[in-house]
Amino acid sequence: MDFLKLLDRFTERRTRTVAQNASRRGFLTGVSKLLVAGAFALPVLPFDRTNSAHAAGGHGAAKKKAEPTETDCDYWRYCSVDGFLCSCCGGTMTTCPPGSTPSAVSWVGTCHNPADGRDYLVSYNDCCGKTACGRCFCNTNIRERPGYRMGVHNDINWCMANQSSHYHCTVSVIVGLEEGQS
Amino acid sequence: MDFLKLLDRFTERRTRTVAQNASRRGFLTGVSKLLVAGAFALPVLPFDRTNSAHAAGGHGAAKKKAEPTETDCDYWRYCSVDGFLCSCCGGTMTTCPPGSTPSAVSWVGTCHNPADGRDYLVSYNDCCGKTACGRCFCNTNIRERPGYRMGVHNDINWCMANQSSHYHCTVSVIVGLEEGQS
Amino acid sequence: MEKIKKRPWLLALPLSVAATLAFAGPDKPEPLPEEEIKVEHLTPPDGNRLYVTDFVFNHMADGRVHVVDGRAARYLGMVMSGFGALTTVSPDGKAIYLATTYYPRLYRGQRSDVVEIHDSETLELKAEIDIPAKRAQAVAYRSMLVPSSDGRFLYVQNATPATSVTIVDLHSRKFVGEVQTPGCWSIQAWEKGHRFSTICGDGTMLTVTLDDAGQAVSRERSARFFDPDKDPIYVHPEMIGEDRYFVSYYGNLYKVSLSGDKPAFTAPWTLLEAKDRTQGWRPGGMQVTAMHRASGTLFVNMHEQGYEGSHKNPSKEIWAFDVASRKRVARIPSNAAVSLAASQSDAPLLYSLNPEKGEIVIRQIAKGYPKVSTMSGIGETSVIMEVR
Amino acid sequence: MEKIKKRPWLLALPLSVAATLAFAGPDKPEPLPEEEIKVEHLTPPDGNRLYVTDFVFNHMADGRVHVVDGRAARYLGMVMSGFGALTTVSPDGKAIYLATTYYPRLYRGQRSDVVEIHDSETLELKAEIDIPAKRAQAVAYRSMLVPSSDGRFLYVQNATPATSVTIVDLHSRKFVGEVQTPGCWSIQAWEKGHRFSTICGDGTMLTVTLDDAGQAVSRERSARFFDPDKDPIYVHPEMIGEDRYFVSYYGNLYKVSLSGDKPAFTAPWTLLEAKDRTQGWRPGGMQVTAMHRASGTLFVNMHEQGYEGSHKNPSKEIWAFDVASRKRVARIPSNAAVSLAASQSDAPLLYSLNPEKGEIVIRQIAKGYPKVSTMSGIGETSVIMEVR
Repeated sequence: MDFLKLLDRFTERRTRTVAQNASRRGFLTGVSKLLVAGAFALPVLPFDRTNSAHAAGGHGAAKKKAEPTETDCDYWRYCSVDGFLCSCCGGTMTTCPPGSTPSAVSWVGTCHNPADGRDYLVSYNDCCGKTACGRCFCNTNIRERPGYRMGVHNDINWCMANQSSHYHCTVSVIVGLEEGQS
Repeated sequence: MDFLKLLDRFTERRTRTVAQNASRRGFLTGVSKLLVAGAFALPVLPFDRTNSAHAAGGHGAAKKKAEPTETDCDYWRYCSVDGFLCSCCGGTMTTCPPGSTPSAVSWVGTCHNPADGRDYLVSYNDCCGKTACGRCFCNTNIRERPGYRMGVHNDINWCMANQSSHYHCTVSVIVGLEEGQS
Repeated sequence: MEKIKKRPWLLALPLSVAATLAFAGPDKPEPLPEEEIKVEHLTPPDGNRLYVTDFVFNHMADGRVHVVDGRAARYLGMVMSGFGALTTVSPDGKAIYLATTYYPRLYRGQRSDVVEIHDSETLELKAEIDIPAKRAQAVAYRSMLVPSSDGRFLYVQNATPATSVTIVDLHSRKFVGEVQTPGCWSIQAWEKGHRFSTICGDGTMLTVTLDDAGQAVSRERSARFFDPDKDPIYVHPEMIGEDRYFVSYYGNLYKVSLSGDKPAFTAPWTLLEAKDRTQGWRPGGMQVTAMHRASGTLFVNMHEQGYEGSHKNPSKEIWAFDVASRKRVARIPSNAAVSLAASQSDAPLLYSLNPEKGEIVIRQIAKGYPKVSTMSGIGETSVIMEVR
Repeated sequence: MEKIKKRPWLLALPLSVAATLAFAGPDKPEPLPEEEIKVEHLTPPDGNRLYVTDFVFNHMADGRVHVVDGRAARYLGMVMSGFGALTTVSPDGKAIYLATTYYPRLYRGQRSDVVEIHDSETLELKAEIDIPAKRAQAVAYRSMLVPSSDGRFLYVQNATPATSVTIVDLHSRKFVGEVQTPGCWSIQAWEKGHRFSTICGDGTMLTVTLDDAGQAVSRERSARFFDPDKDPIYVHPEMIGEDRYFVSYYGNLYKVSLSGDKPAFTAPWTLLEAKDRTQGWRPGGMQVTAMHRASGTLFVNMHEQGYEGSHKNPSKEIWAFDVASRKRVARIPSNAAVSLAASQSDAPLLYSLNPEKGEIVIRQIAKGYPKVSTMSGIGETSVIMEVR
């Protein structure tokens, strides 16, 4: 069986190398062009972004349709988030709620900021280690793709690599400008 | 400390004896007179019996207000049930859903059967070992009392003595006629 | 807040370079900077930190305690509490205690009961203490899990369904003993010493005194102070110093002083006037009363047209009583609340919880009890609140 | 059904004596007899046993598989499935398989991943098999947890997020191996032999052949058969014999024959007519298709005015296609379903699931697709169905 083991190892190494290369410029370009979708999303509904946040018990439930805030699903940087907004769970757009842990892996989206007209790369990290927050569920699948494009797949739990893989909520963190933006 | 241990043991034994005696005719009379309340009930709502069952997803949701059936909260023998009706969970009034286990301990209620005009003693056993069924929540607190009257207390899980104490649903089993009935 | 390194999967390029290269045109603001993920810490509790116990009936395996800023009406986070947990908060507000049950396979395997200590600023677990697998899986009434007033011991209500109390030493973080309390229920801790009383089914109190090692050194049965058949009392206590107040199903208030050698009982007085009685007003709910201690104001969750079985019904009004004069001082509209809590801070607040909506109405404890705010969606079957 | 002894607590008196003493008056029927508690067993599955996977997003720790009698529209019970489980049913319908994750303290401690085998008549756990703690915590699509057609092996999709497949031997009930499948996703088991294919991000298929010990003996990459950038396919397969059908986001049907030496690909054909395209009709949902094999009828969950990101939207209509003639044969109104399933029995039924309501509409697979019944409240976020 030595041959087969060797074959397996070879295939694995070769593919890994491809993946690593792909993960540099080339892959990212792909990702950023594709835009990206959300967390363990299971986006079962035709989504009305604002309503779903309110239905889930966001504390801004009385708000009128003014500027979206960080607890509204249509806030600009949530363009590809799928899951519970940490902003409604005791965190913010960029902070995990107390006692939870940012995910070790994440996916990225590209969102347009209407305030400055720029497209930003946004890292969607899940906050992990507590069970589901259950507040402000937001959902979109723009350029979401099946798991053979794992970096843009959202039918999976992105707390998967954490010591506790329980999913609590999702943050949306600016990691840079989209390529070609200034 | 021997004296104290002795004292403790004595107190305990004496009280146990009382409890055992009480559990015979005398206690049962008390219980049956008191009528009884439900499972791990946490009866937080002003209960509309029919509505709560339907809201919880009983499959008889389309039914009119005819004779109550075994999936309706106002079926006669559910007079003191508090929890999920096993009849909506894959069991019946007297059977636990597949794979669950009847509770080792239970409480009794006294219910009036309009069909024969008699009052029956009904044992409310929880079915245990699966997590909450979540269907057909029914709730009443008639003659429910705090835990110093444990036999008629319902703010507690009656799967407590089972190997798996997880509460799934509640059955309602006739164990005899109320004293003085024929 | 701790800084956390981001590791977007498959994202390894030097983004900061891209950001550096970007520059603002004459009519454009600077681009937004790269951000870091952090984890929130809470500020120390300010007297209006609200802890809301949600046993999540439809998914009882996944209970939680919601932490809320009552003054700002802001959701702060949660502590996972497992299956049908007993919960409380330390007197100084620094720790959240809970007694819960785990199975290695969620719903199967060997039952493990533990006491957990969670930090109320980080909402992280600080300690886990094994206890006998017999703690009551019950509504987390204030008298089910009770620290001694000096913070040394934690008393845990047991039910198998035979009743006893587990003693946990919070200093050594160990289970140290169990006291049998057959036929009795609830833990009413004394202000002084390591002593608690429990309410018994014959209308008496059993008082247990512990030594410094947490072992029972005496057990004394009181005289009968209420008639459980004719006027059952709720086990939820209100506390002013050494005095404990219990309201009964039929609207009488019982005062017990846990001081000196043994409990001292005051004859109960009625909360109801003749007209109230005619209209069938009664106490109802889960956490049926709240107390503002400085003013001696007792709040009672009241509904009308009461009947046998309505003692847990939500309220139509919240009645305020001056405990000293025994006079009703206000009738406050209710949000169909089942539970009440009051803060003791400089500008105290009254909290009323409607579990069906997860709604908490917040009012000033002041003339007219003006409404400050309403929060909703605080849990699914939240029934108990504590304030620190 | 087993008989169970009742033990009402504190109830030890001879009730049967009381019952014996009771007698019916001239105008009274006999009193109802004393009853016994039993536990239900199910009858063997009849081809319309429906298994509905509910991942319970708000309380993911407490997922479940609901078991439903599709013909009688009756709820039969549930199997607990833990956290984000992968689920499937054995080809003969006798076992429910799931791959799930446990922590000894619900949400903390050491992660344990296991495969569980539950009996579909008793709904009891029959076996638990340890697997590496890397199984995908993902939507339980049909291609995530797949038995070999002879029932010997169970293939489990892994993601860390690097992808691989765990091989479980169902005979010895042991984990026997892991196959790396980097860049590829889903498990498409072959009818013959111990072989599966997986769909790769470059539009190819990787086919892995196992030996009798469950070890990979060959790995072959196919030619490119679809363009993931231009026409991504769903990984949910429909199966007729050795043929697999995959629908794409833009309404094309791909047929792959998993037979002979390697996958054989048929050029895709469109489900859409020009007018459909103008109206923006597209497939959408989770379990986006169903197949009635005997008639070769493919059901597709369709919505109009599709847009980038609408590929999981619920359907407005369910379209039926004759696979042989490639013709649409019916447009059936939908209950805003996201998932479809079809039974293969003598009087086959079409099931469409609306997860928001937990509603399953049941129709005859017959001319006009008449509605047979509607069930509601089947779970909270149920998204996947299987029928046996």
